[in-house]
Amino acid sequence: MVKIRPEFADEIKKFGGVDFNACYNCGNCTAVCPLSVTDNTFPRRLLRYTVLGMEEDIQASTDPWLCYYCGDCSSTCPRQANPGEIMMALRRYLTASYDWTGLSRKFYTSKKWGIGSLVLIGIVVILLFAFFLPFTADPAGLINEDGGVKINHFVKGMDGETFVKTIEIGDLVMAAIITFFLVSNIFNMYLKIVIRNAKKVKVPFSLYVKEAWNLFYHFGTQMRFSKCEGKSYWLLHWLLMSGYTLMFTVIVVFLPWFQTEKIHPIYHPQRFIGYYATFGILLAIIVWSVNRLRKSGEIHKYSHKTDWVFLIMLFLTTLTGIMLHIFRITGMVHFTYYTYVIHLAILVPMLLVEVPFSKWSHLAYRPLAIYFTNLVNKAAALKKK
Amino acid sequence: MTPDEVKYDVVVVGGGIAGQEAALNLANSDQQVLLVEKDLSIGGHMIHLSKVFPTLDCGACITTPKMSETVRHPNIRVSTFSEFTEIERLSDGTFTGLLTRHPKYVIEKDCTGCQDCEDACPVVVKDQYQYGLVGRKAAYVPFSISNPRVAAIDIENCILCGACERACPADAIDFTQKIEKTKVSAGTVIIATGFNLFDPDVIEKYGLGKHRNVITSMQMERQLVPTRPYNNVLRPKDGKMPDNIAYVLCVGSRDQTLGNPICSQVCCMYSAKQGQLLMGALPMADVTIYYLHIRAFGKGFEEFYQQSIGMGVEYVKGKVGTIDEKENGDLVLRYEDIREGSIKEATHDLVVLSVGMLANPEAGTLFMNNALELDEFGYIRQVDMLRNPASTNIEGVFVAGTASGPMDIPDSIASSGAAAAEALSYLKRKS
Amino acid sequence: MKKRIGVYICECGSNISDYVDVEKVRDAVKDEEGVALAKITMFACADSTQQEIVNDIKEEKLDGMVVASCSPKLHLFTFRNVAERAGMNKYNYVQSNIREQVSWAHSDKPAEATEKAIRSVKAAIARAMLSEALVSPVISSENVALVVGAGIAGMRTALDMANTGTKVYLIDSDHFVGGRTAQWGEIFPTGETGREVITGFYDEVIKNENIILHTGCKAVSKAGSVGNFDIKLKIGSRGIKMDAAASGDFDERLEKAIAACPVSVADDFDFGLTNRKALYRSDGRMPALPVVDRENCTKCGECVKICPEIDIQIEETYEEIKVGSVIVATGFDPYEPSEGEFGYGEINNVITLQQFRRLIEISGEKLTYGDREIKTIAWIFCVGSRQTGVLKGENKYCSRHCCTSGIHAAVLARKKFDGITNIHFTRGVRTYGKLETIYEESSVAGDIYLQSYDDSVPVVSHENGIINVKVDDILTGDREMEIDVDLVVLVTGMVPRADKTIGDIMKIPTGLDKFFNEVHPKLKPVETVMDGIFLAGTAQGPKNITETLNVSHSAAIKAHALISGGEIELEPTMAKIDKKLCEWCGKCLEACPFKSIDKEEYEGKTVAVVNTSTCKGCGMCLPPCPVNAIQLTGFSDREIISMIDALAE
Amino acid sequence: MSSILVFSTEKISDPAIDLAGLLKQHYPPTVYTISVPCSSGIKPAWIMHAFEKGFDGVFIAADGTDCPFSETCTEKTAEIVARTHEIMEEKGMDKARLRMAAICSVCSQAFVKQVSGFSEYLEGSD
Repeated sequence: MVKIRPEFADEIKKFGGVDFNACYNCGNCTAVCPLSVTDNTFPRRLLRYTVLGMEEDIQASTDPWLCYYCGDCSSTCPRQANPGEIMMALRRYLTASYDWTGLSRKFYTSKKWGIGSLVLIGIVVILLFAFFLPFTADPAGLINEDGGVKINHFVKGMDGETFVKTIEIGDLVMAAIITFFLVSNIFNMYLKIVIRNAKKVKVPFSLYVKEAWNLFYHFGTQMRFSKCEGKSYWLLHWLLMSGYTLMFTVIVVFLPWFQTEKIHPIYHPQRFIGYYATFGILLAIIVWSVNRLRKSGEIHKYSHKTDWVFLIMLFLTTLTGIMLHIFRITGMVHFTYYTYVIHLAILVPMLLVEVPFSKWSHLAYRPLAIYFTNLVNKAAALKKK
Repeated sequence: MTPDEVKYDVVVVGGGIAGQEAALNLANSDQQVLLVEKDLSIGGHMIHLSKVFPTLDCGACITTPKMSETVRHPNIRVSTFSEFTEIERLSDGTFTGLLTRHPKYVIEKDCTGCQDCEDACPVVVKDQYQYGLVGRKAAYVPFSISNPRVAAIDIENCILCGACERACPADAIDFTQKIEKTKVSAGTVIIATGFNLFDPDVIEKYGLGKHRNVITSMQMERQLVPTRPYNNVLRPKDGKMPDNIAYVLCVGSRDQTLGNPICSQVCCMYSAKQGQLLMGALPMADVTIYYLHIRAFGKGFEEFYQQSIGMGVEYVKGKVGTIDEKENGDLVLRYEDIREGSIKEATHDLVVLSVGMLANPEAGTLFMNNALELDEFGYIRQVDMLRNPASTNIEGVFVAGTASGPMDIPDSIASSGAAAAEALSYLKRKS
Repeated sequence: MKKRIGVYICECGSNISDYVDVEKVRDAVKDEEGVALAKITMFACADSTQQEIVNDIKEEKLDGMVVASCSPKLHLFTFRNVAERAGMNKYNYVQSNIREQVSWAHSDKPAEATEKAIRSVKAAIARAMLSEALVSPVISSENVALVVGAGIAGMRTALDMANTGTKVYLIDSDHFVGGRTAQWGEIFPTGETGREVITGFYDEVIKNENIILHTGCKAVSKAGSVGNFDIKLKIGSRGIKMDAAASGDFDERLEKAIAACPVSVADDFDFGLTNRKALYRSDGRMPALPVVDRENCTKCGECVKICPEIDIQIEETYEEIKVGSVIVATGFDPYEPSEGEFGYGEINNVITLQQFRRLIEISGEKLTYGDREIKTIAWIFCVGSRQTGVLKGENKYCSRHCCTSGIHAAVLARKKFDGITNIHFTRGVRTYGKLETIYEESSVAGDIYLQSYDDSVPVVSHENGIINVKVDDILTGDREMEIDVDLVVLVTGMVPRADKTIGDIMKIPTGLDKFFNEVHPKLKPVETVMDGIFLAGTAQGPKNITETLNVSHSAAIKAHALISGGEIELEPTMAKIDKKLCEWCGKCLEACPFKSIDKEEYEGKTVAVVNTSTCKGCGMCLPPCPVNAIQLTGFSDREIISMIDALAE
Repeated sequence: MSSILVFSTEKISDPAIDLAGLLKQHYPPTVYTISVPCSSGIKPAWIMHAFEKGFDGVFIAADGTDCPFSETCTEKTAEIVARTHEIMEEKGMDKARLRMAAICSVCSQAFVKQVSGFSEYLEGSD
């Protein structure tokens, strides 16, 4: 027996659900969806849960993560109830519901919290650097033999190695915070989906191991996305994802290798990786921003405020990154240093907020959802046998 | 008809069941009526139907006598293959308009409908009265129970070979006929221009035209009538007798993406009817109807729907998402079985798209000085639904039948009674 | 005896030929005595076939005609007209029903069906051989109509007929006009209120010189037939001297008199939500005069003391009228749920849709019922309709208007009051045609729809002041859903009026749904089997207001066409006395329900004679005659015997 | 198969028999119908003639209370049946070979039940 909670729908509207009440349950959306399968029928079922306020069922469901928003459901919906957008809203809602701190919900539903947190962390970053102001005064000795700025000689009296070490420690602290929140959220997700699953099955340990390859496969390729119509979308998304992941890994794990004084030749992997990532990320930002502004295609019809914050932050990060690079190789010392600070003041809050609490978290949730779905479905199949 | 002005009490535009009914009601009340039909025969959509719900009388058995009553009524003059346009309301509350008679290139009074011209004609084109299932000649009698049952030359496809002229025993073929235009004045005008069928070509995912065993309900209707083209129910691709037929409901209706959010009101019932008829025609066949909601609302409809269930018609709640063709011509329907909440794929060897009604845009183009107001769906707007449902925004112009919205036959007939009664009141008020 | 009969055997498309071997039938009858030609046609009723028959009659000099096709109820008149067009007396035409009573009835046994068809056609031929050329008597008709029921249907019909020159008696058993429509507030789709609409109609009715309106009036008996019905009206009294309203302070005194009335009864107008006095007037209802409810008045005289215009002693009067046609527009009753049906009568806050519609009319700022502010409303659809499966009841039909009406009421409630949540427990929403827009509007606004089939319906329960509704929702994979609500509205449908007297008096048959039945939904949609008696509005079956107006208009124009000419052609079927045999005993007069037998002197004896203007041709006088001196035209001994012979062959 | 002659009435029971066909409610094909205006106008002589000509049974599908002519229809039709029964008795015939029942204008099911049951009875008594 389930109690109907009509007020739940209002909450989902805050997460970006639009017009979903118009649904008359014809099932067209589910039938046209290339990803919907017998064991996981969506989006109508999830939309129905939303209308009726069946929160537990939604939280135990992986379906929103299995949807890659090709928009076929919305564009053919006879009542224009935007089933695709409800899946998007539910992804935001789920992100918030996995987050035990409650911050995610605040970031999503309150403008004050969303923007405030970013600004606050940005200020903290700037203040940390401000302690060393003014940065090394005499620019003359800070130019390399190849004409570039010595990036690691910010601070008077701190040698390059120590500087990189310091920043690296900062990086690792940030990574640890991110990891802590993300992993605990993931554990929460695991509890909701696998432990309290609707199919009431216990997943044997061997299955965890057997299905693990899926996790990596889907993380690396996002093959499910390509099942949606429009391969170019998959490619664009993949470019962004791979570029972003590469950069993240390089900065957090291989900073001394990446942030070198020496300016390597253009074909050097260090620069090559940077360019590849910049290209992928920038292309994606431009295409998506234009689409969102034009509201072209179902998936860009509705933009939640967090979608814009995300795009803008990513864009500013990339832009300051590019500027930093140009200033450095052209030997503009002060510009380089100040831009570096601004770059970090954007990058750090973006990562801290977006990765565990907001949009970026789908990087982890999507492949995990596929993994968990397989676990539950296969365990259920075993039980049936 | 002479080119001089001709006077009538009432001009009825449209000779379908609604127009005939309105004309007969007024003629029986001693009014002089001109009935204008743009097609070669009166009868509208109804004459092409097989049996009609919920009584299962054959459509022809109801319509043909009404058609002959109309044509023979001393107070009614019928003008087929004609248009009545440029209608103007005069200051005294009467109307004038232009009656345009297109040439059939056949002298109507001489033609006996023997069809010798048809045999002689070498041109074959798709037969619109059989909804393209078979062909017809360029010299042809529209359909076997047409009224008037006279031949016409389809001049657009005619190659002017003269074979029909030579074959005609009555010398009734006359290629010199011209368009005739007559100014007509009338006390009141009734618009009964009916509806257009939705064309499911625009729904790509259903593959009409691409998958040959996907047909429209009107094509099925033609396969079920006594005057049917194949004398059997066959699937078009290979002529096989189908034994597992699917009906897809709400094709073109209740769909915002197609610009028609309203329900067409008849598709559920005619599908239930065709299901019953198929059970009789192909006793071994399975019929499955995929529906959203069954709109069995009229007198005897619910009972009729229950009867179809009793006869073995299967009803599945869920809108069909896509239709794909297999190599052997069978079709795979993908849908969500709402009751079970699961996705299913079902294979059928014939799929019927139960197409809905759309407004006939013609109604809006008939008037000169006053624009006839239409509603948001393109139907003629009824301005006084709670007092005089047949009234339009132009005083003295009344609407009958599906020109004002989707309706079944009994509702059309009732609304024609309303149009006739309001027109009569209008005439009496003026006199 | 005729010699040249044309026989046409209709395939009716395939309706007949699928089961009856029509060629065999043709071969079996073509050499019968008197048969000049026997043909098979695909559609005998098609215009071209009709023309062919006309030509045959003329060219072959036929003097009799048989068409073996569908039921004569459909096409007897069609073929009689064909005969007339060809110059043959139409009563020389006989129709043999080989569709409804042969091919369809025996589609399971084609060989036997063919045999039955042969005999049936032979019987028809035998009858045609003996048929007489008759002249239909023409009677004069009163251009006067009686419209029973002054709701929206009755008023529409009355106005139409009056506007086209017919004198109309418009009667209603209630003391106020407007019927059900007057009870409703805002009406979908125009948003006008029922009261506005009815007041408009009433003003027109009062202004129209051709309409005589009697409220509190019933028809109590009917005699005569089409063109000349004799109807007796019983006109009840309002209990008010009619010129009362003229005096200046009448209103004031009346208010006091009403307050003084000690009687308080449930007000039907509000479906019992409120009470009224035995002396009452109804705000905004027409006519705007008060009424003494004679059934509940205790004749205490308190009111008369204050207001001497009130006369509780006035008796009802009777009036006899002669009318050409009767239009029955008596409307419907809302379905009254039985005790315990979805908690009705057992749980406090369970009411019907009609009560709810009154409730929103009489509510102020807040929507309250039973001292409880209403926020969450459960709407249970199809109550009293579509009673199949686990639902017990006789009403198998769909009530047509209730989905729209219920959803519209929910939308109104949401608009008019703050914070309303609507949960609809449906069995599949049937907002057909453009009415779909209200369904869409309500869902977009956030109304929640659940659906069940007839194998599992919503359950309303009540515990510690909490009303709970639950259902297995097929839209959520048959999961059991529940919600606590403040009010349950049973969306009740339409049932025929409980008061059946008008049907009994007018002899109108009812259909399977117990509503009055038309002859044929497409051919004779507002006509009853009783010539001259028509149906308008929901007396015929559930309809919304626009549909009601459509059929009311239709009934008006059909009745007008029938009686406005002043003459009506009758069937010539009548009793005929063989004066030679008759030995006046009076038994025929005794048997005749129309007293159409007179006495006459003939060759020195008293014999019976039939009054042809009042004889209806029922034949009731035939069997009692001890000397078999009476024959019925068209059903004479010779004809019947010859048919029996042919059938028994 | 036993043959039955049905006297139906034009306005009331004949529509019910039509309806039976419309709804494909089957009954024995040796049931034949002669339609008259009112069941209380059937002459016993006609019924007796049908027996003489070989009909096994005669069924009067009476108007009952729906009779458009008179509310006395039922009793008058019953009188006709009673009188015919007397004649049949005199001739030593089984009275049960004549039956009557009121069939309302939509009582197709009742009609089918009546004539089918009657037919079975007549078969059994052969």
